[in-house]
Amino acid sequence: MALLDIINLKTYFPSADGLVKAVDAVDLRIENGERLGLIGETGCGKTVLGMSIIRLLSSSTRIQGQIIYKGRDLLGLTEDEMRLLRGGEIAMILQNPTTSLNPVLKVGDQIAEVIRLHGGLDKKAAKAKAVEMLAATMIPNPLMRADQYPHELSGGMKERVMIAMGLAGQPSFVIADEPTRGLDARTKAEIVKLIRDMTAGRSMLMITHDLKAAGEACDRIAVMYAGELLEIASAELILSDPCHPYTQGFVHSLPSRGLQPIPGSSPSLIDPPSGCRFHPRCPRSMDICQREHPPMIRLHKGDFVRCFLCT
Amino acid sequence: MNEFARNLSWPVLFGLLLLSLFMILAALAPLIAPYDPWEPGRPFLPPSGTHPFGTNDIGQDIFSELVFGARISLFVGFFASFVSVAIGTLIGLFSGYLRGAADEVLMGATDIVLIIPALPLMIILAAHTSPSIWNIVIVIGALWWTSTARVVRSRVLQLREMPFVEAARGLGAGDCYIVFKHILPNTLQVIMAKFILAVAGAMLTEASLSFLGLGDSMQKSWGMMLSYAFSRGGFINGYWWWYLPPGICISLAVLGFVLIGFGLEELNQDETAVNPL
Amino acid sequence: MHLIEVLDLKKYYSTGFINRQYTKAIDGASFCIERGETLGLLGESGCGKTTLGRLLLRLIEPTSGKISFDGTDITRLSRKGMRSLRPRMQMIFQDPESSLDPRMRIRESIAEPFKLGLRGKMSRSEMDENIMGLIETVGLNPEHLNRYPYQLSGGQNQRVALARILAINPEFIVADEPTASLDVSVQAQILHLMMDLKREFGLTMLFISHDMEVVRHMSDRIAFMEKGRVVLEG
Amino acid sequence: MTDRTGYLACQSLRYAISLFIIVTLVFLIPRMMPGDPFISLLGEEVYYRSPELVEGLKAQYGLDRPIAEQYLSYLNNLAKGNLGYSFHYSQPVWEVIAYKMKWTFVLLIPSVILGAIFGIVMGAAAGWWRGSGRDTGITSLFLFIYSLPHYWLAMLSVLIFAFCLELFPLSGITGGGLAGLAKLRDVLWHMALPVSVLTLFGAAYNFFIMRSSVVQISGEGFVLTARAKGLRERDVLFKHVLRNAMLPLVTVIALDFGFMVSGALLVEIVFSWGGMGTLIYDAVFARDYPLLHGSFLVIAACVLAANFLADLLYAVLDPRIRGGVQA
Repeated sequence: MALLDIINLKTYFPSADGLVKAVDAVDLRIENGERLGLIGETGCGKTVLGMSIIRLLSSSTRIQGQIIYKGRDLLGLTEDEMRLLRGGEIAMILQNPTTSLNPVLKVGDQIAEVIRLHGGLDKKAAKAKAVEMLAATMIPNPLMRADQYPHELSGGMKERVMIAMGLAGQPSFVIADEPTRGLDARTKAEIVKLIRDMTAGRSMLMITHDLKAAGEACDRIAVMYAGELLEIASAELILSDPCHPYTQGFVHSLPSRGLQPIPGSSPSLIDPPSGCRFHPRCPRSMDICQREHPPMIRLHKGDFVRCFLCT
Repeated sequence: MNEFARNLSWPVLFGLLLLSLFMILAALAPLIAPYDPWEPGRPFLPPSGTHPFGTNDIGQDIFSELVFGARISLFVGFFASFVSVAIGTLIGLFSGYLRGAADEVLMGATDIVLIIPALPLMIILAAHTSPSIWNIVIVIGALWWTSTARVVRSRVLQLREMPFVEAARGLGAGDCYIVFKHILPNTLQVIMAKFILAVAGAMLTEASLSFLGLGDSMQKSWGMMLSYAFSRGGFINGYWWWYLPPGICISLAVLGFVLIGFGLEELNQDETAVNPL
Repeated sequence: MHLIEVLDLKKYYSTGFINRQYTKAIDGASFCIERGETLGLLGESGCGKTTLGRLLLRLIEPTSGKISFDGTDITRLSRKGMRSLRPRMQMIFQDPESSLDPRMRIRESIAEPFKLGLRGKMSRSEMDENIMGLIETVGLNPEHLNRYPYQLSGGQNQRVALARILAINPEFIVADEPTASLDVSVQAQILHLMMDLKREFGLTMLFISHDMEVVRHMSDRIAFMEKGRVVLEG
Repeated sequence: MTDRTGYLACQSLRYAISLFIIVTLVFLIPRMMPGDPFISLLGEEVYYRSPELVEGLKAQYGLDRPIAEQYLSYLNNLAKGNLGYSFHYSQPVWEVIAYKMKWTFVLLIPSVILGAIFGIVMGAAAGWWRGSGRDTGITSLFLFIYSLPHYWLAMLSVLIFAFCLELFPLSGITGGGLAGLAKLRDVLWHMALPVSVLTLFGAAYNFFIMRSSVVQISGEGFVLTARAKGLRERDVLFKHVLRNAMLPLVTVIALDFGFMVSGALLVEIVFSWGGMGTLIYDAVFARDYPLLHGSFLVIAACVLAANFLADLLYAVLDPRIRGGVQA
């Protein structure tokens, strides 16, 4: 049985210009011990999808569908039941460590807070465990770092603290939101390796716009575009031979793969294009793509694609 | 239009309503007031059909005093606020834009003025000058600018580091052009909120100074009415119609400004708030 | 011929009120850029590459050293002399939205160089004609002109910034990680546009980035920067 | 550590300069204002009633000497605690003030503390539940209080609670003729109304600062992190939001002390509370300038001291100053 099964998830929220359909009928399954990368461009709804799972969206958001986690529908839980899962069962590593860490608390205490909450340890033991967690992130001199405040750490170190904090509650499932954003090449490579090592044996959803990082840290990759998933396949397949024209375009726009741009710009989530949402920008668009919304087609063992060309 | 309508939250709307009420009162004072507010008559008359709010110790009609008082109180409020916000804006702009030594001196001065207890100093200044409405405007203006200066400065410091200001400098534009074309327009929103709140503060301060006997006895402001009601026995003898109406007027007029200012600041805060997504 | 020549450039920052400490942001940089060439400047965050870009345009003052632009030592120029030279050198910033005045419509932002008289006296209709030409060059629609920066996407704003720079018609451009905040597909669009513009207008460029692959695509020569020093030039 | 010392040195210097400027202002204002400066220095009462006394006093105070010399002797007198002589009270200014100041503090200190607590609690609640019915209710109430002139609310409270309901005394500090515990109880009973009025104003002031601070902090990323950890809402508020909101409040409460002094002066007058307020009120009517100057100096010194203490406290509390980096 899958660890997480998202069925027909719709997350809409009102805005001044209309209803934003940030996540529109998404189906996604994550197996036990599987690490899935969720790839997409800014504003395609990938962060909202992560926030929908851990239910940290503002109260004006409307969520429909089912998120079955270990047999329970998360959307049916009360706020208190959900809270007990957060940080312990399901952890989220939020994006931008500079704003996501509390500026007036020592980083060691911020990590220990999770351990005390979900590990039932006393204050001293939790602090010791927090230092252990920091050591596991390969931060130099963890004992000293634990007693420092966020502003005393570099960007890369703060990201390590975020990772230590996310994993401190021994979660079965981790959602990591853009863990490599804003880091330079060397630090990025180190953080990706760290994430891969530290999530071994756990399940993970890694939200990122960095295809290279996702390819290195994840087993499978799901590609999101304008609120819906377009393709799900193993990481190697997505990187080497993707089927969907958008994924192809995305891969080819990487500087290392030719820097070939996809023409046009991402559509609005309020009023997405008819038919296939990618058709206005698609180099291989056909008549049917304008008229009909392509269904998600299962290719073989867990690979899916939403394109008329790939049948 | 849509955007404008969205800005009108309930505090702003209610504030504008109160404000327009008092503006009309002030503008049409000679038409609304039944009597000349200076004309003496029978003293201490309680409210009646001929004198809706009764009369004071020398028989002046309190309702007429109130109507004309709106002019003075609003005038002092607006002008003192204008003076203080103008000073504060200039100091904040210079300090934030020039930085360095100019900033240290100006902000040092601001910090000093900020911690000097304002009312006691105003009392001394007012006690040494002849009581006139202009002196009150100047005294309030000269001591109320600190918070504007601080807010404007921190906004300017933020703005001058923004790439678009650097880009403007890259065009070869001069400092004046940059300050007035790029920095000031982006600061107006906070200045506006400060201005509105300063009007409220100035009206309250005028009332306090008048109450202490430092007001302009040649002008009928609400503060002066309260001052007389208190010092000439209206309060002790329980002539409530003498001291309640001017107090209510000050409170409501100030409330109008405070509501608008509060609404604007909430709006500014919403704009700077982090998007939850 | 060298358009830019940098000789032993240094920029130190001092911190601390009582115990003065110096941070060496740029510690002796020397290099040149040929006319029409793109020099890629590669380095990790905090190595001083942004500081170097700003120094070249004298948006900040160097501690010591020499920067020649077209034979003139700009570190010696007066404020006034510098102001007249500024339009010939421009900068593209990392965050496109904040590089445009949030209170100005796109049209005003692009028109600003014309209004400041950088391209000589111009009638209203000439200005409109020029603006239309520019937005077409950078791939925007006329409908974008009446919007504000916050109403456009990052890629669109970066196009506006490029249009504005073209309106100024500079010879030298410092591009400071112009695509670092953009998505890969948009990054590819903007970089292609920049390469086209460079070719069409014969621009000289310093292209700053931390992405090796991007710098390789964009540059004729690459310089590496580490801890305030330009270490290798190839 | 050195940076903290540096910070404190800077602050000390700032307060020293402030004090110096205040002292100099008091010296200069009467001498710069139009009209005969002797009126301003000796008070109208003396000046008009006994011209021969004025001549003697001029010589005695050295008012006929050059201004620099006057300034030095003024500073010298201040250093000795000599604030001048009040002819209205026929007493040295310092002695008058020292007695009255005590009673102002009796009103002020409980009001500042209660106002801070009340305002912070309500502000935190309103900010945390921003936009809810609770927030609208509490905020409207404080907007209204904020808009009332201090002394007018005092008059209203006398009208309602003393005149009409006869729950509290009309005015004064004590009914007199009492001693010991009975006197203390009587004073507390007399204090109830003025302290309540002042507390409301202190609370309103702190309320808005706290509310907007909590609103702002609630939108920060680390609050989301705290929720993602599985913390209870109560713990998110207390351990993360308030911890960040409380810090700047230390300085705010100190500044607030300055505003509260002004408020207390006005409220005292209404309640005929024999403190600095009534003193200044009488001094204004008698144009007793030496007393006015002295009062201002003493009040300003107290406010400076409060702010200085707050800055010291802030330096101890904020890790960003403690660590050396000023954010």
